[in-house]
Parts: sequence; structure tokens; C-alpha cells
Amino acid sequence: MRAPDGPPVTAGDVLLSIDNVSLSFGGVKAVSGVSFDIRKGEIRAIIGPNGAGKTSMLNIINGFYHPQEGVITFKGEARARMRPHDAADGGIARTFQNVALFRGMTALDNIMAGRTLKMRRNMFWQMLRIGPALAEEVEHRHRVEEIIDFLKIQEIRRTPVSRLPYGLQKRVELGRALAMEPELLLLDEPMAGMNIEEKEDMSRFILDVNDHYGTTIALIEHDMGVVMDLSDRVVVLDHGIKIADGTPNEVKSNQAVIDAYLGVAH
Amino acid sequence: MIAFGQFLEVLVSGLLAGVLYSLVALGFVLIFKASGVFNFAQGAMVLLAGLALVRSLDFMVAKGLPFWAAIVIALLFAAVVMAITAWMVERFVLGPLINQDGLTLFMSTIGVTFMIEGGAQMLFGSDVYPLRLFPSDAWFLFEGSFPGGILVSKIDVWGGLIAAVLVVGLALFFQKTKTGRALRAVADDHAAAQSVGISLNWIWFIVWLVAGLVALVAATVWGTKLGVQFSITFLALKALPVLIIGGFTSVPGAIVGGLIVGAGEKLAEAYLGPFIGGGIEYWFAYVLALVVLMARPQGLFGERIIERI
Amino acid sequence: MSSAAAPLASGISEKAVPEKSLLSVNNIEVIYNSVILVLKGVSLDVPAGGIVALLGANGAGKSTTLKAISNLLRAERGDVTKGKILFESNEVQNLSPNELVRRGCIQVMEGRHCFGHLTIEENLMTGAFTRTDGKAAVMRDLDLVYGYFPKLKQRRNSQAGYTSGGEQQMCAVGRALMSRPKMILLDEPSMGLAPQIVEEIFEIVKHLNEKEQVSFLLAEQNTNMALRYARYGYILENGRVVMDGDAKSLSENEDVKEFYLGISDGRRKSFREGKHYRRRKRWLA
Amino acid sequence: MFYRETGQFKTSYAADMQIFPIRQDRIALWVLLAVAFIGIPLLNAFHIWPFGNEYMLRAILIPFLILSLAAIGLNILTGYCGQLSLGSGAFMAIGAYSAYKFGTGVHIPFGLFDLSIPPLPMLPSILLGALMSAVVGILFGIPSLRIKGLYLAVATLAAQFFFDWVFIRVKWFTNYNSSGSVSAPDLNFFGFVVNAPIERYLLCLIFVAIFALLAKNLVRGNIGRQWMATRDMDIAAELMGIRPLYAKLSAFAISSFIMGVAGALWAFVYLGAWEPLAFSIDRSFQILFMVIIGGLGSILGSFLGAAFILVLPILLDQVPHALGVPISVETVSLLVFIVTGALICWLLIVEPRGFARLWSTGKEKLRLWPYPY
Amino acid sequence: QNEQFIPALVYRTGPYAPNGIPFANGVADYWTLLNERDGGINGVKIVFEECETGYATDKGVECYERLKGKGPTGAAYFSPLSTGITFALTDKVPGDKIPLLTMGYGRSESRNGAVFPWNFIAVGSYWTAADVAIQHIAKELGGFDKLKGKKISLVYHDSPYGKEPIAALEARAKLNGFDFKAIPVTHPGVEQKSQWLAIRQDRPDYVLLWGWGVMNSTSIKEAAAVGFPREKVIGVWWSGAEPDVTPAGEQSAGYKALMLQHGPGKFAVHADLEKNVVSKGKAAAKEDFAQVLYNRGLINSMIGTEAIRTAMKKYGNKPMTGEQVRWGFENLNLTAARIKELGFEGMLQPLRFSCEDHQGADVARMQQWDGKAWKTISDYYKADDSILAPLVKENAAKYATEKKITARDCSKES
Ligand SMILES: Nc1ncnc2c1ncn2[C@@H]1O[C@H](COP(=O)(O)OP(=O)(O)OP(=O)(O)O)[C@@H](O)[C@H]1O
Ligand SMILES: Nc1ncnc2c1ncn2[C@@H]1O[C@H](COP(=O)(O)OP(=O)(O)OP(=O)(O)O)[C@@H](O)[C@H]1O
Ligand SMILES: [Mg+2]
Ligand SMILES: [Mg+2]
Repeated sequence: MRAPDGPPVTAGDVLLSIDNVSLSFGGVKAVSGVSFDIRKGEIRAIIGPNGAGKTSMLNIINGFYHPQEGVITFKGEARARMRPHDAADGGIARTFQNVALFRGMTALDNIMAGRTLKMRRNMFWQMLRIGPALAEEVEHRHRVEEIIDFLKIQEIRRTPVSRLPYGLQKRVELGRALAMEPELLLLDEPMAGMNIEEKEDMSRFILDVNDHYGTTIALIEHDMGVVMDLSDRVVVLDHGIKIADGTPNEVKSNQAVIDAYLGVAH
Repeated sequence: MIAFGQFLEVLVSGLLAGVLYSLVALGFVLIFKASGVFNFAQGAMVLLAGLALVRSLDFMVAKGLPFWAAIVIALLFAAVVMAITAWMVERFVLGPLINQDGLTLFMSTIGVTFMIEGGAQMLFGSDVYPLRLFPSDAWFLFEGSFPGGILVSKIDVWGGLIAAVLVVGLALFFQKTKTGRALRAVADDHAAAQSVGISLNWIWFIVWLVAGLVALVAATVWGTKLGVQFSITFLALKALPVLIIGGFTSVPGAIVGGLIVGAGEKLAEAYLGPFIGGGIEYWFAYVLALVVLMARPQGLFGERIIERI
Repeated sequence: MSSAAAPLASGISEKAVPEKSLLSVNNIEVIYNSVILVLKGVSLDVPAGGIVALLGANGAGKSTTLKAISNLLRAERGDVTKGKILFESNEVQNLSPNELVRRGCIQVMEGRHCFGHLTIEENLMTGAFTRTDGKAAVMRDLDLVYGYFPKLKQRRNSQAGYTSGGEQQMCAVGRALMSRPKMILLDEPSMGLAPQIVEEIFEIVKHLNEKEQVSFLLAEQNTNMALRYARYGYILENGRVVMDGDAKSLSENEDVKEFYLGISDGRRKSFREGKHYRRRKRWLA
Repeated sequence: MFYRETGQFKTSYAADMQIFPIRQDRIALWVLLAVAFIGIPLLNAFHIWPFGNEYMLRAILIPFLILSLAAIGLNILTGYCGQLSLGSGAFMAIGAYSAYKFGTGVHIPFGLFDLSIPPLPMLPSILLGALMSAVVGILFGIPSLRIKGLYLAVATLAAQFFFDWVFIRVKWFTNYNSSGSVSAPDLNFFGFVVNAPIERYLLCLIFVAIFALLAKNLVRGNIGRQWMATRDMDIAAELMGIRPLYAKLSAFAISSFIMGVAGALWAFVYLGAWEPLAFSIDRSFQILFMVIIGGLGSILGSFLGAAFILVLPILLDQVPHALGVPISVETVSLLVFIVTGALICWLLIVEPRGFARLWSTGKEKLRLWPYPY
Repeated sequence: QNEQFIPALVYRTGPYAPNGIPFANGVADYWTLLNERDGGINGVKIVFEECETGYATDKGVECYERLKGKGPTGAAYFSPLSTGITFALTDKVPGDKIPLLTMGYGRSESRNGAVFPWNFIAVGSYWTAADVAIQHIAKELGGFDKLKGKKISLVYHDSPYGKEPIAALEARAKLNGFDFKAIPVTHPGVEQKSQWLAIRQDRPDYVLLWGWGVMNSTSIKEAAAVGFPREKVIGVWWSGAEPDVTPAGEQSAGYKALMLQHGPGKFAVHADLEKNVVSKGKAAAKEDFAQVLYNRGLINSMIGTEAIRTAMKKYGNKPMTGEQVRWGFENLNLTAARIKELGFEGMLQPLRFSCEDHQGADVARMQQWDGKAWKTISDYYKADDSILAPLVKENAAKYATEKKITARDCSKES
């Protein structure tokens, strides 16, 4: 069933490779024997019908689920099992399908929280909040303000995120992930629940992140327009099995994909 | 043989004592399972039910009614009091707090506790009122095999039987009936439950009423054991470890938790207490609960805590 | 059912005002937490047997409008401070949500809201909570829903909390169908669903509308789909209705095309072509 | 009209990150501090109402300050880090008894060598006592890595009951007093013996002011964000690189440290002599009420909550007497119960997030004033 | 104003209310009696105010602070009826110069007036009680020599209150050669199954009961349940009132308890009360009139007001300050004649405080519940000072060093 890998679309080494990974919950096989890779600097889309195992795949990549079988190699290092914060340490950031912002905090604090890993001052200094601790706080605030400017969310900085409409929440979530300065950014349906205009904005952000920071992106999305336009390569899952892998155009015309997912040719 | 007899005796009395805690714990489970509210007021409700029962009973007996008639009327009266309480709680406290998070609701039940404790004592008095519904002497079993026999309190056995009946009834109610399903739905998501047309007001009234009746049952047993008085509210603290071990959401869990806590704490007091100083029952029950939670964070029978992202 | 009070608006505008409206919202204003004003006078009509789309950007107030109608607002500390809501010509803004469901108006909330600890099947059964027409009828409808969403049947005994996002969405829609409503308020039904399923959901909407005379008010971001299936649409911006009209005229409107359909100059734009943070042009409200 | 932030521009992020970015708030704070540190001692010196006698200081302000501190401690754990705890009483008790031991000299015979610490001065005693509390806090925080929510709350009761028992049973802690009740040594701070109520008040005030500031700094810094992230969505927090172990245990440590200080003050400054019952489960609940009513995740709320829960019943208790209404104490105290309960419910209905939120909504309205929204 | 203010710390609600209410009623009714019958003390009207403590120490301290300065001369004395509150106030009263009357409870070593000038542990301490209880057991057994090898267990409220007697009992155990075992019951004492099962297996010859509130009746019920003879259970005087036995019904029959010299029942003073207070509808008491704890409340008030009266002899018939009342206590001499005059004959033996001795008496009797009423079953026992005095001395000295108190030299005081 393994579709031949297409010709290298984007130059770059393999950043992450998934090798024959399987994951099941009790009787439910969420992912079975899936292999694919993500190359440095590309936008890699993962698509498939509902319940195909896409989110589970992301959860495996950043260590939230531990697959029963298979090996994941990230930056040349093979690993079977790791804690989520190790993945974060290694440079994997993500957004979530059901927005997982810190609901009690403001947008600014949410994004600042993304900088946690980069902040070094210990509790004692933070308690006093003078000298180096304050300097560090200010320095990171600068970085965060850059992200806020970039995402055009200046007005809502101080709004508790629970009061924000869905679309803005998604944007703050992207900001939070960006604040981690990740090498690999996992986006789980970043545009669900947005209208075209907002999707265009979001697409712009994703492309910019990809261009400017050279961040590698793995993207789950159900809007085929977005997937086709943005991604370099697409992997298609169905029932936990990989049914296709290739450029958007290849995938679009793949009969298995049409049957399982698209319904009609797009 | 003596040692084994003692062990058996402590074990049996522990198990039975545990089941009596379960009677109180059941009230917690009911409300938690049905509305996701940790009802701090359960102990106060036992007090209220007990006071209503014993005071009206005394009154009726003083009026010269035959004892059985007085009991029936007093039980009815206490049930009505619990119904009124349920209605007021729903109407004035929980109703306006729909869709708030668990902690807020928990806090509001603390407010309710204060009101019930104050109100109950104001209406019915804050003295101690003896209640005698169940025999409080004991059987001595197997006197042939063990010197002195194995002591079993009759009231504990009564309590155990009542608890068993309640558990079977309530478990069936939750799993098999439409209302039971609705109750569980409410516990998961208030807003969604409302959106499918479940009336939270009605559900909450029902569940507080049932919890009130369970409190009344607990009050008959515990009132006989202790006399009806304020200290009955402290039973809530004894019921908590039972609750966690069984799991907040499981009716049968309340019984199993009770058995474990009862047996555990009594055995610990009897065999560990002498070495480290006695009076260890209270914390032992909680430490036991902690150990169980480390193995199963949702208690033995509680619903799995859903962790997804 | 009283059809006596026919809307008096007849003839006021050229727009096709339906003669018999099932739901009519008159100039409502909504405030959250008694300080945040969100809806600033929204009016709309849903004719009996109609499908009406409510379009608008994030935060425009679509969900708020739906919640105001279904009376779920109070639970979020929101209040309708002005205006009237009529369902079957009766004022309903003071009814409890469950009474409204009993009268046949049910909402599918945004963001799934399944009962995580209940199984899929139990979730569906809660939808039938208000029904009194017997177990057999309910079971028939359960089969019907399983017919619409075979995926649910597969997962019927899993706890909803462990199913995928899309499965939960299907479950939420299916649950609403179980109450046999006259009118469904659908909040973003397509969110997070695979294209095929989106298509199916809208087919189901159409089917129910035609065969069972169920009316729909859909809040939808997928404007393309919504306008394909709806007969009439309202566009909400910043808590106000800025435009309304029948679906066809809306989808031909240049602005709608540009902002909601992603079509400019007569063709679909690629997402790669998006300009850098266009300042949005907005309708004057 | 006068409460506006317009026109106040920030030129640096440091300025924007002050505790009170709005000038009016800052002024209000300074005024408050001035009243607390200077005004009240002055009023007291001249016996001006309500400081005509010591009642106001001894029975209201001192316990209010100490319990506010305890509430801040619990707020860090429960309000900021989301770990519900019913063991506050135990951590206060550990602070109190350890400080007592350090203050009266520690002697542990270890067989080979004896550990002997001579009686320490008051300040190190209190801080070391609090440190002990922090250590135990970390220990009892470990289960939080696995147990969540209400289950954790009930599990913290294990700490509560265990330490209730320990301090009753282990005579070493009470210096082998026959009754098991102990009384505090002199409050000797660098040679100055704190004794008069106003001195005691100022002592508490200094502790509270310092710890409130430190706590505020922590919660608005990196660690504070880690706590809140863990509270709001622990899984997502972990996926972002926040270590639950570090975040939760540090919250337990800091929170129990502060509660340890509060416990020591409660025992030494307020009660003078105490028994474990002074730190019973009732105390734990009282502090939890303060935190919830005041507002989870708000330092200010801790003070407001403490005021409400502590002072309200005291005031209510005196109302009928002040009005000259002849009601028996029994009825009064039952009424106080009922009214307190009713007020708690009423407050939650008006604002489930407690006083702190009520306060900020009020400010928001003030900013919009005279427009309603 | 010619008014003497006396505060009353009471608990009429909460877990210990059943025991707190009758005591508080007795306290109040005696003051009312003095006001109604005599117009106060030597013409100085008594004004009193109750403050609810709920048996909680911090509430008690708050009440103390609230009431200590009331009235023209401040509070005359405090009687908290709680060992915990007593401990907390013991440190405060020297500063405020208000005496503490803790009749039959509180710190046993506060008998030593040289170290505790402000505490008056009138009539008896827990050590007195413990000693007398053992004496009674010895008598039942037929002599102190019979104690040897016997087993006596103490079931106690796990708090300073319950732990007080242990020191005295251990001393006695050493002296008389019986096995002593202390069995704690956690507050509030609603669950005692394991303790009583242990007793059933251990089969002690006697069980001493040091409970309060619900713990007492629960103990009696459990004793009945395990078949331990009630005749062999001896309660302290705080475990020997009506609320302690009635909940257990007929199971209590045979149970014994110490009397703080007095029992229930009507004496001369009750006739006065009925005439001047009850009949005028001014009584706080209801069915608890003349019950054990009610009578104890009367005595408590009487000792306090007599101390005030004594002070007035020296300082004149006007409201007394706390300091003056303290002098009054220290020089109080309630002779048999005076007790009779006051209508307390049969309730109290002569009582005389002095600088060294703030207890004034160390005798007690035994009573037994026959299922309907308390019956006095013994004559007065006098506690053995050769055992208790060293204990008092040792513990008072320890307190003095801890608190850096220099004991008064009583030989120098008039
Ligand atoms: N509970 C609330 N408290 C305060 N403000 C709220 C609340 N809920 C919504 N809002 C505000 O109301 C406005 C409208 O929100 P609403 O959810 O109705 O938008 P929407 O049109 O459904 O957007 P989306 O397409 O993102 O779902 C938003 O600005 C939001 O910030
Ligand atoms: N923790 C879990 N326990 C049990 N089953 C799970 C769990 N997580 C996922 N599943 C199941 O695994 C399958 C794949 O789920 P996943 O969330 O990965 O789907 P998805 O491809 O993201 O779908 P969608 O597009 O609907 O979000 C689903 O059937 C789901 O029910
Ligand atoms: Mg998914
Ligand atoms: Mg919406």
C-alpha cells in the first residue's frame, strides 16, 4: 500500500522520520504501520477522514502518546519513547485541534508561557524581580511583542483568552507555539471554524513562519483548498493506515484518496 | 486461636463499620455523579434529616401516638423536610449557578452547609436527642470455636443490609433508566445537557431529594448509634476516604470503599496502633485512600478521567 | 399552534419576507457579564421549512445569536437586554432551554460538547430525553442516525471523550436529530469534518428539510457550502446584521465573493496569493 | 471620569509590567500602605476610634493579616497552580511547631552523635520552620503528579489528619509537656521583644507585605505562568515544555513555605499558646473559603477573602448586640451561620470568580463610566 | 455606673453544645438570681454578656479580646470552659490583669499560684480527679494493695484535655503497681469501635473515661456493645452529666462518674432560683434545671461572685477591676457556714484559696447512673498530695523557666 515517495520537492534533509509506527487503544487501532518523513523546511500536510489517526500521529510525534511499535527519528536521533517536554526541548511545538489555550490567562501571558523553556533565571531572582530577572523578563517580552505584531493581535494582548472568539484563539495559540521558536511546528486544523478571509490570513502566517524562520511545518487540515495551496507534500491516512503520500497534485488524483476522503475530485 | 478470633472480630466489625460510612458516602456519590457537584453539605443533611425525624418522633410520642404510627409520620415528615431543602437548594443556589465550574459549585454547597446547620439547629434545637430505631446490642457468634465468640453489633448489620439495598437500587437507576442517563449527562456538561432539553432544575431537585432521602436513611442508623446531635456532621469526614477509594462516581464503589476503609482502619488501629501510639484511624483511612489513588487516580470504580488533547 | 399572528412586515421591503415565519428575532441586544456588549440589535427570520444561513467573521456574534435564541446564554452569564424572540409566534426569551426543546427547537452547540463519559450511543439517547412517543420510535430514529453516520455505529460503545474530533461532531449533530425537532440551530456543523462528511451533513440537512419539514438556522464559516444549501442568508459583522438576502443574490455579491468565498476577479484565489495582512474593507454598519 | 488609563503612555516594557500599570491604582496602593504602616499606629497611639482599645488590633487586624498570608499561600497552590488542597492547616501547623522547636532548641539523639541546635532567635526560627513546611509540602505534593482535582483535595486531607496526629502523639514536638499544648517563646527580634498589640500588628504587617510582594512577583513571572499553565491545561503545558514535576512541586513548596510562616505567626503572635486543634481541618477549610471567595488566582483576592470570611461572622455576631436587640447567643450564632452561608451563596451567584473579579469588573465599569458599556 | 461586668464564654452550638448549654445556663441563672434577689453584689449590679466560642480556640481568643475591656472596670474574670482556650488565655491574662477561673479543668499545674498568679483552677484539677478515681477503685477492690497487677485503661479525648490525667495516672501506676494503658480517641469521638474491641480483648479491670460531648455516650454504648460491665467504667466529672448517659438509654445503667463535689438535684439555692428567676420567666434553663452541668454552672458563678465580694471587702462596694478580683480570689475563703448561707450546702465542701494554692480544695465523690438518675455512691475522697504536689511543682517550674517567669515568693505576701 506504500506509495512511492515522490521526487524531492523541497531540498533539505529529513528532519523527522516515522518508521512503521503503530498505536492502538484497547481494541481501537488508531495508527497501524505508518511510515513517512518530514524534511527540513517543508510544509507537510497530513490529511484523511475523521478518526483516521491524524491527531494521534501528532500526539505520537511530540511524545504525548507512546506507540506500541515503530521508531521515530528526530534530527537523526532515534527514539521509542520520550516525555512531551523533552520533545518541546528538542524543538517541537504544536497547536491543538480543540483549542488548548490556558483559559485563565491573557493572550500576552499565554504567549509568554511559550517562552518558558528559554528563560533561565531561577525562582529566587524571579521572586525579587530585580536586575537580571527583570532584564530577562523584558528581553523575552520584546520577543513576544514581535510575535504579537506579526500576528496582528496587539489589541487583545490583555484580554483573557476565554473571552476571545474562536478564530483569535487559534491565532493566539499559533503565537504561543511560535514563541517556542520551534524547528518543527505541528498544526492541528489551524483553520477549522474560520471563514475564507481568516483562512487567508492564517495561511499567510503559516507561509511567513515557514519562509522567515525556516520552520518546518506539519499541518492537518480538512480544507482541501488550503492543503493543496500550501503544502509541499501530503500524506493521507485512513483508518490508521497510510493510503497515499506525495505532492498535492498526485494525492488529489489518487483514486483511493478520492474514495476514502474527498468524495468528489477537487 | 484466640489471636485469629480477635483478628476475625476486628475484621468483621471493621467491615460493618465501613458499610455504615458508605451510607453517608452514597449521598456524596449521588450528587457528584448526577451533577458533578461535590456536595459538602451531605453531613449537614444527615443532621437535618436526623433532627427532623427525632424531634417529630418525640413530639408524636409525647402526644400519645403509638410508636409505629409515630415512626411512620416522623419519617414522612423528615422526608418532606428533605424535599423542601432540595427544592430550596435548587431554586436559590444551584439554579443560578448553572454552568459554573466544579470548585464554585463546591463552594456554594459549603454555603448551603452553613445554612442547613444553622437552620436545622435553630428549628429543632442543638441538644442531643436519643433515637432508638434499631437494636444496639450485639451477637456473639461462634462462641464454640472462639472464647468469647465473635462480636457482631446488630445495628451494624442492619446498616449493612440497608446500604446493600440502597446500592442495588441506585445502581440500577443510574445505569438503566432514562433519568439516570440524563443525570450522568448533566455531570459531564451542563450546557450541553441543557441544549438537548434536559431540565437542570428538575434533575437537580430530584437528585438532591434522593440524596436527602439517603441522608435520612443514614440518619436513622447513625442517630441510633450516636444520638442525633451536631457531631453527626463529622461523619462526612469519615465518608470521604470511602468515597475516594470507591471513586466519586460509582455507587457500588461506595460500598467497596467502605469495606476497605472500615477493615483497613480498624485493623490498623488494632495491630499497628499499639506500636506507634494509637488514634491512627483517621489518617490511616486517608493514607489508604492516597495509596489507592496512586495506583488508580480515579478510585477503584470511578470513571476514567479523560485526558485527551 | 397559532398561526393567527402573521408577521405584519409584509410588503415593507422588496426582499422575500416569508409569510409564515417559524422563528423571528427582533432587534435583540446581548450583554455578557453585564459589561461586554456583543449583539447590537440583530433581527432575523426563519420561515417554517426554511434553511437560513448566518454568516460572519470570527467574533461577529453568530454563536451568541444562536444561544440567545435557545436560551443557553444565561448559563454563560450573558443576557438579552432588548428585543424579542418569537418561536411559532410565541415569545420564548423567558423560557427555559428544555421547554424550548420540548417545543421543537434544539441547538447543536459549537465545539461539540459531547458527554465525554457517556458512550456514543448513550449520547445519542440523551437527545431523545424530551420525547414521549415511546421507545420503539426512539429506537427507529437511532437506526436512522446510524444510517446517516455509519462511523458512529462502529464506535457506539466507546466513550465519547475518546473519539476523534470529527466523530464527536457527528455525535453532536446526531444527538440533536434524536429529539425530532421542528427547528435546529446548527452552530458550525462543518467544523473539523472531512470534506466528504461535510457534504454528507449538508445533504442530511437538505434531506431533513425536504422530507421532514425541519427548519434550520445555520451559523457557518463555510460560506460556500452554506449558501449552496440555504435559501436565505444574513451576514453579521460586529454584532450587527450588515446584509441579508436570498442565497443566490448573496453569492453573487462582489464583496461576499471576495471576503467569504475567496473569489476575486472571477476565480478562486490560491491561499499562497494572500496579500500581506490586507486591511479589511467592511460594510458600513 | 477620573479613572482612566488614557494619556498614560509606557515607554518601556518594564514600566508596562508593573504590578499596577495604571497610575491611580499605584497611588491607591501607596495610600493604603501609608495607612497601614503609619495611620493605624497613629490612630492607635491616640486611641482614636476604632482603636480605642486593643480589640481592633488583637482580634481583627492581626488575625486578618495572618490569615491573609495563609490565603496567599493557598492561593498560589490552588488559585495559580490549580492543585486543590485541604491540608493548609497541616502546613501551618508544621510551620508553627517547627518554629517552636527551633525557638526552644532542637535536640535529637542519633545514637552515635547527637544533633543539637541551641535555641535560635525568632526570625531564623520562623523561617526555618517555614522551610520545614516547604519540605513536607514537596513530599505531599508528589502525589499531585498523578492525582488530580477533587481526588487530590481529599488526598491532601491525609496530610492534614496525619499531622494533627503527629503533633498530638509525638511528645518531642511539644517538648514533653504533659498536656501536649505548648506556648510560644518570647518574640525576640534582634533584641527587640515584640509584645504590645501594635508591635505585633506591625510585625505581621511587615511579614505580610514582604511575602505578598514576593508572591506577586512570582506569579507574574515565568514560574507564575508555568503554574497557571499547569492549572489551566496541564497536558498542553507539558507539551510546551513545562515540566509538571517542577511546576507543581515548586508551587507546593512556595505555598507551604508561606503557610508555614502564617502558621508560626498564628501560633506565636495571635494565639500565644496552642494545641494541634488550632490547625485542625476547620482551619484548612476556612482558608480554602477565603481563597475561593476572594478569587482564585489573585493576591488581592486573598486579602478580600480573608476579610470576608474572618471578619463577617465577627461583625454579624455583634450586630444584634450593638442594635440592642435581645436575642440569645445561641440564636445569634445560628443566625450568623445562616447569614454567612447565604452571603457566600449570594456572592457566588453574583460573581462565581469571587471578590477579585467583582473588583476588576467594577474597575472596568469605572473606566467606561459614564457609559454603561 | 455601678455595674460589674462579667463575660461568659459559652458554646451553645456545635459539637459540644449538648454539654455547653446546661453549664452556660447555670452560669447565667446564678447571676440573674443575684441581680433579682439581692440587686447584685453588695449593691453593684452584675452585667454579663455571652460570647459564643463553639469550643474553638481562636473564637475564644476573639471573644476574650472583645469582652475583656467591657463595662466600667473591664471584665471581672473569664471562665472559658475549654482547655484549649484556657491554654491560650493563660498567656494573655497576666498582661491584661484579668483572672481566669477554670473550675475543674485547665492546666493542673496552675494550682501553683506562685507561678500562675492569674489562674484559679478551683475545686479540682484533672490530677485530683485521676487520683480520686484510683482511690475509689482501690476501695472497691478492698485496699490499695489489691491494685497490684490489676489493669486499668484510660479512654481519653485525644487533646490536651484528655491527656492531662496521664501524668498523674502514671505516677499512681508506679506507686500502686497496676498496669496502666492509655487509649486515645480522635476528636470528636464518634467512632470508637476499635478502641472498645481492644478493651474487650484486653479485659482491663477498670476503664477510666476522659471524654467530652458525643464521645462520652458513644463510649458507654460501645462498652455495652462489647459487653464491658458499665460498673467498671469510671468517668471524669466532665463525663458524668445527663447528656452523656441519656443517648445510651438503659445501656448506661451502672456507669459511674466522678462528681466535682456536686451532683444533680435541687438544693437551697434552687428554691431561690425558682422563686426569683424561674417564676419570673428570666431563667435561661429549661429541662436542664438542676442537672449536673447546670449545677456546676451555678457553682462556677458563685465562686466568681464570691471572689468579687471578697475583693469588695478590701476595695469597697463598687465595681472591681480584674486585678482586684484576682486579690479577691486569692483571699477567698468559702467556709461551710458561708456555703450554707449561699444555699450550696451539699454541693460543695469548704474552699479556700491562697497564694500557693489556687485550687482551694482537692476532694471529690463518686456517683452512679442507675438508668434514670445519678446517685451519689461514695463519700469524699481527698487526693493524695504526696503524689500530686511534686507533679504540680515540677510542671509549674518547667512552665516558669520556659516563660521566664520568676515565681512569687508567697511567704512574703500578706
Ligand atoms: N462568555 C463570554 N464572555 C464575554 N465575552 C464573550 C463571551 N462569549 C463570547 N464573547 C464575545 O462575544 C463576541 C461574539 O462571540 P461569538 O462566539 O458569538 O462569535 P461567533 O460569531 O460565533 O464567532 P466564531 O466564528 O469564532 O465562533 C466575541 O467578541 C467574544 O469575545
Ligand atoms: N486516548 C484515546 N483512547 C481511545 N481511543 C482513542 C484515543 N485517542 C484517539 N482514539 C481513537 O483513535 C482514532 C483516531 O483518532 P484521531 O483523533 O487521531 O483522529 P483524527 O484523524 O484526528 O480525526 P479528526 O479529523 O476527526 O480529528 C479515533 O477513532 C479515536 O476515537
Ligand atoms: Mg484530529
Ligand atoms: Mg461561534
